[in-house]
Amino acid sequence: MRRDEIVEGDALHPGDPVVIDRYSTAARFNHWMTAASLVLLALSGLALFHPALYFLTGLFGGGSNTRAIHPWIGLFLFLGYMGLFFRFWKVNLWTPTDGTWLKKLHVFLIGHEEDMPEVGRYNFAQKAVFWWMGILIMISIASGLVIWEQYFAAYTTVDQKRWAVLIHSVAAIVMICIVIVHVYGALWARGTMTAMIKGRVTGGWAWRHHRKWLRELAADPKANRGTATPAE
Amino acid sequence: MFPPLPNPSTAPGPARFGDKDLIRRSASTVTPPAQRQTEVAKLIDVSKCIGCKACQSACLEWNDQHEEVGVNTGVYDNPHDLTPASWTLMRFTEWVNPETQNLEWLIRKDGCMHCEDPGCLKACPAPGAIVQYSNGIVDFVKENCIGCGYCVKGCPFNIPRISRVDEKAYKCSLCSDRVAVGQGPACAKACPTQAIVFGTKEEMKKHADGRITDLKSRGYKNAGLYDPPGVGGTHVMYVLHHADKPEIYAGLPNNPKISPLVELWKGVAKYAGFAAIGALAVGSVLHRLVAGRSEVSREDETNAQRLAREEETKERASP
Amino acid sequence: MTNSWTDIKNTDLVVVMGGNAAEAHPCGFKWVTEAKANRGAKLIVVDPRFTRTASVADVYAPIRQGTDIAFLLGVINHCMQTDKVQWDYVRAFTNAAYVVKEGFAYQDGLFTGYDESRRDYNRSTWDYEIGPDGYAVVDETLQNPRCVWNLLKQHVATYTPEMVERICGTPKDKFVQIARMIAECASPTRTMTSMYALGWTQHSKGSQNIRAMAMLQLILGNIGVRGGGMNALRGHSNIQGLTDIGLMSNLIPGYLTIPTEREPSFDAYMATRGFKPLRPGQMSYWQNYRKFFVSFQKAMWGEAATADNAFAYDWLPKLDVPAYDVLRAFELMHQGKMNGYFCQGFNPLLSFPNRKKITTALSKLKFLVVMDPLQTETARFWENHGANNDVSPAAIQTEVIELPTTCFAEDEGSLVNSGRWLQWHWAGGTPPGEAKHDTWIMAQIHLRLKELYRKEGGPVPEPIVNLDWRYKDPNEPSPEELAKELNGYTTADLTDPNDPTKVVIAKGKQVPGFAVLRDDGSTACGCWIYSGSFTEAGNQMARRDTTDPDETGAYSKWAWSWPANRRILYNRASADRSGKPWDPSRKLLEWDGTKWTGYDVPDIAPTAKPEEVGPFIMNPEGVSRLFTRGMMRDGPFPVHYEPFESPVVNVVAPKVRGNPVARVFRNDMEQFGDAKEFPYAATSYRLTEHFHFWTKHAHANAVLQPEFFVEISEQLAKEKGIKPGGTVRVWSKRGSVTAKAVVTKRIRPLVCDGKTVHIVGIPLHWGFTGAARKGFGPNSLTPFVGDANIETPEYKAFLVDIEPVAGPVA
Amino acid sequence: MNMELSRRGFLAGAGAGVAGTTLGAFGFGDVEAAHAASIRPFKLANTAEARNTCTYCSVACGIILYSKGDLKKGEKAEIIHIEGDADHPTNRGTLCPKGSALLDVVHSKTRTLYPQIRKAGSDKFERVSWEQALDRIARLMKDDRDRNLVLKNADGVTVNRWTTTGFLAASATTNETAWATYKVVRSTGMVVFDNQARV
Repeated sequence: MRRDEIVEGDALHPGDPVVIDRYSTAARFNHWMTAASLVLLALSGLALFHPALYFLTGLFGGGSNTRAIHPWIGLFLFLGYMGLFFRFWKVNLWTPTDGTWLKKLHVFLIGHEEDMPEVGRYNFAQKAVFWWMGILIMISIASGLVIWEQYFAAYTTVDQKRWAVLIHSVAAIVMICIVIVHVYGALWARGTMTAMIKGRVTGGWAWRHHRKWLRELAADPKANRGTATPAE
Repeated sequence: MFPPLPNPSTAPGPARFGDKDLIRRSASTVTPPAQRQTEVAKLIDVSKCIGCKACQSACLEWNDQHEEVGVNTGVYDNPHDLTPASWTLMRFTEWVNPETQNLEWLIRKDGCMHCEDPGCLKACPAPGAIVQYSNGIVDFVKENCIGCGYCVKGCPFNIPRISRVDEKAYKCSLCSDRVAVGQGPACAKACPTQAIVFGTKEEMKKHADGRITDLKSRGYKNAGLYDPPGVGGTHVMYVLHHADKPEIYAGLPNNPKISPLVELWKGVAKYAGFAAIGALAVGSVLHRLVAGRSEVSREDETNAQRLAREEETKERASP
Repeated sequence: MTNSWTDIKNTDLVVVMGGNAAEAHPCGFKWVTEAKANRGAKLIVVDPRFTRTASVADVYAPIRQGTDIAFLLGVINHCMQTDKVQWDYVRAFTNAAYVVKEGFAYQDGLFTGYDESRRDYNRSTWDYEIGPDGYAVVDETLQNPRCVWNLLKQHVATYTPEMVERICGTPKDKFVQIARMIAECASPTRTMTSMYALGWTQHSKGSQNIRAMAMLQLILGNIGVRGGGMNALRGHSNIQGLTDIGLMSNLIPGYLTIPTEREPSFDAYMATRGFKPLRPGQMSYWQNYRKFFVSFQKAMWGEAATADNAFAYDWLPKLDVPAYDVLRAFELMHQGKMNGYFCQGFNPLLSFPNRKKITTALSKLKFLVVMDPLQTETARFWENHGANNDVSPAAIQTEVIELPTTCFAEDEGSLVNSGRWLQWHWAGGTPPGEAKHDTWIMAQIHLRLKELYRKEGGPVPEPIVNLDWRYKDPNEPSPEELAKELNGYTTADLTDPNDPTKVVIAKGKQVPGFAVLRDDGSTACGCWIYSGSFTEAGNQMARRDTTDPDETGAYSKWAWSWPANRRILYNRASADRSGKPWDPSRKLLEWDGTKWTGYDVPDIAPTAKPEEVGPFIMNPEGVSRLFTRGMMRDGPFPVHYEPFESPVVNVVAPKVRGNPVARVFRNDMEQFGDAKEFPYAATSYRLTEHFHFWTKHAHANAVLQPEFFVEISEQLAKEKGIKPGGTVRVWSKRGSVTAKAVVTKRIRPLVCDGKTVHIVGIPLHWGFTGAARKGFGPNSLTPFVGDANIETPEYKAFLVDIEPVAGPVA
Repeated sequence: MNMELSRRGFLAGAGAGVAGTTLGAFGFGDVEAAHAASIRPFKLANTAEARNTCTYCSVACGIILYSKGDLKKGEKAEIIHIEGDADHPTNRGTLCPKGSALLDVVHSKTRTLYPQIRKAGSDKFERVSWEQALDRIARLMKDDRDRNLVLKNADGVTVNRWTTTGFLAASATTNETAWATYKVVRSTGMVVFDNQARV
């Protein structure tokens, strides 16, 4: 019995409508903690990136505090992302379907999802977000340590620091862009937010966006919590 | 000799320049004063310097700095590098002149060059933490400094140092407090041989010409003034006996400029970044308007129910 | 200094040899850089090390320490051979033409009259031929083979450039280049100045080092002129003053001398002083000796010094030996012949040679009193500081009393700089804790002694109880009162010798100058050369007028300089025999037909005719001396002698070790090392970041040069496997020190007489008190031997060995 | 004479012109201008000045002591800064690394503050009063002099020589201190008497 697309805790409850558990409480908590750190990092980072946004340091109790806190939030983000990574890396692996899906991206964008190949728990775009964030967070952490004046000033040359500060800011920008796409996606496809808020989605949502995943859930006795009792 | 400055007056007097004379202020836009003050400059004549460290001593004393007592590491340079307390430092180089085979002991007073185009100020994210006065003095404002160390990356001469005590950046202020009352910097006042002199930038250049002529007459055919154009000129200049190779003076940069990386980071990156973010935001809105929302239909729900039921029965059917 | 710091700007050539002005006197050195910048003057530095002075020099030549005389006589030889001599000056103002007695000779490093057992000379033949007229015989034609000029020519002939290279290790081409540059200054319109310091004095033949240069300067006509002279940079801020006031065993203020046992009476004493002129019409100023002496006695004992008691002549001690200098003092201490010792602002534990001997000597005292503003090592010589002062307190029975004194910032008074300027200063701060002025402390000691002698009696109390102590507050004489005493005042009305009814100066007035001092007790004067410093016109030392007509650098209205506010000594020699300046552009004095006019106070009577009176008025000859007669114990001409510890044998006098009449005590002889055991030539010196052992108490200076180190060449470091910044042990026959190693190109091996000589440089600023890191001083290594004439220890040339050691565990 | 502080100094002389223009350069624009945030107040304002001479070498540079509180007014004065005297002909306001840090030696942590006596064999100093210290010194001196003063030599010549106690004088003390010292020391017949001239 194939269950490539199922994550521990996914469950299907028949009824009208069919209700599916997509994210456990732990998973949701992990996601939102990561999301929060990202937002705080963006705010504090941007505050020191562009004078026009320096006022944002007010949120963190002034420039010095902003400078002091930012790296620590970075570490927090790192932990958060690690959690999500170990939770979801399997279901984010590349499948041939992703290729065909990508080819028909324009169809997806104009909303004709019914004409798209059936996808599993995540479609190509979601996987891209997952992996890119991973890479960028790694880059930001590495370059961030180099410019963490307070503790690591001594270990690198000024020129290395100059590279680091440039790389760090570019990586940050890209991340912010990805986050925007990520959030917009969630808002765009109605019924998605509930997944990260309540943890549940309707069968219809799954049928429309992640049919492959739905099929596996339905076909899986452990996941499919049928109501009818077996006959003698 | 170069006319010495008078003894300072102990009668409290007004400052000769202030905020109204700012031409640059970090992370802020200022409207420069209509009339710029005469530019001042400190001229360091390396060929007259006897490396006595009076400038270091005077700097520590005037600025009430407390440097740690270090160790000897086999050289005369003490401390071994600029520190948050030591804003100036004699750097000693033993150089054998390949042409004459004579040993030359090159001694250079290191410290802030007070660039006309200051990299530290350009890199600084904290409004008003670094300021530049119309007389050319580049000064750090402790109260506004956040200790991020960007100035270190911005400086082409590797001058600013961040204190581990209060996480603030420090460097030579050209004794702005003395200049403000018509005095010269403490180092220039102290320098026993007047290897350091202070005045208007024009006077300093004129004085330098005289020195260079003298040096040429003594066989230093490459004697010259170090006033690097790469940073728009500096308000601390050197007379060098070998101006053709500044790097032999403990690595004085040959044609210094603000690192292209910093330019990129503080320039293109900033604008491109915001452009990208903006574009995406707009894009999303447009997409929403054009493509509308992706809705789950009733049909989808029934399909899901059907699927769930069929599979369930399949399972029951199987033995 | 014969000239002044500010006068150096007038020179054409600066020779820094036996000194390191840029490091030891940076602000005075300014005037060298001024001369370079404004006159295009050149700077020559001759030194074993490439010093910070050398770093701004036009020409630098290395030299092995202790061979300066060979170098200088080599230059004199060059000048004589190439006829680079300012003949008019030499003929008119030196004793070149004087004929020397038959019997005087020089051979194999010794002059006639040497007595090995006494390590001394019988100097009777070292003098002029005296003619029937009672005057010295001269031969203006310089034909007489026994005239000074010809004897000198013959004496220096040995010192060819090749010989100089063999002895000094100075590359021949460098030597010749320098000799030529110097010789140019024989022209009346070119002057050279000599700047030297302890690099010349701290040798067993220190005074002869200086003589050699003085002779050269005379041959070039550079004494008494602007931008010329013999300029001793001197050490401490008032070492000139302390010497002027004669705080030495054998001195009376103003370079008068303490009686010896051979002078039982005042007349006997006077008979050997107050020299008669050796040539007609000369001033021979010491003829006034009696006036100065009597006035001094009056300043000491006031009313109690009268003609009847020979002005208290017997209250002065009489010496049995030439001098009880510091070396003798510590020798006596070491022999257990001393009980008490006072150190007033002095740190002998680090200042005197052979520290082991110093510690032992101090340990044999009953009591030691230290008066100092800082916690000196000497006051703690009994305190164990591990390797830095390895003693056991319990074993040391000396009672030590430490008295806190004020420092410069808290007291008022005058200091004499090397240019002989007496400058007054004022206190600016309140003394810390219970610190007191030295004047208060000395007064307290005196008053207590006086009281004890009044109460208890005792041997010869008179000089103590009669000491003139009539101060407003006997407990603390004020600086003004003391300064006025030094200047001198009248104790009775001074009447015109020609008209006794006419009072020239009333009783109780400050004297205007030493010219009015008398030998009948009607004047009192603490220090005759200071007469004029605090007159009825007020405190001349406090003058602050910076005017300087024609910017000669004289500043004659700034403070006051002895003698008689004269800024350049022997200034009459700045003009030729007829009184015209040698160099009109550098005029100092000029004879206008009736009197001397110019920028300075003439050295001779303002109306003394130029053809008649010689410029060197303190000499009975009226001229300067290329040949010093019997006035120096080790010879009328300088001779190259090796240091007592030398890496090579003396090429010109192989049989002589060191200076044959240098001050050596028997048991110290055995403490000399030889080149087999200690192969490297060491020298000690100061660094610009520090001043002796004081600035290690100043935090900033401790920062600028924190730790004791020694300097060696890259070659020696390679040979010995010494790493830059590594730790080394350096030891001599007398002791051992550990230090950081500074490996440098500025010190290079020299080749002397075919032998490679490595030099080890040892700076002297560290001890075991203060803000800097604990360290050693070179005096743990240096030999206990003194100069033949002035007993200055030989700190600049001795032998050591060196090896790398494991660094201290931090 | 005492403390007139000629501001004239060399500005009156040749320097005036140039120095003038130099001063102008520091922007005598608008004198009402207040201190900028970056410029700290001039720390010598309202201090008392005293002319002094550097205590170290014999170049004898002119210095000015700046203090809080004025000795001349009989106040307690604490020196807060020391700087070269621009009016001084030799140093023209310049100072070497030692002179520039004179303040650190004046306020050195290792200055002596009160009389101390270290008894024979002891391993520490003990604080005593001036009275105790001075009485003790006078006693020790007199006892030694009474015992060891040489009145006459072998040939019966009066020599009044005291060789068992010696005095080493400083070389940074004033002439006036030196003279007081000379008088006191010589009056006792002490001959083991020397100063720093040799080293």
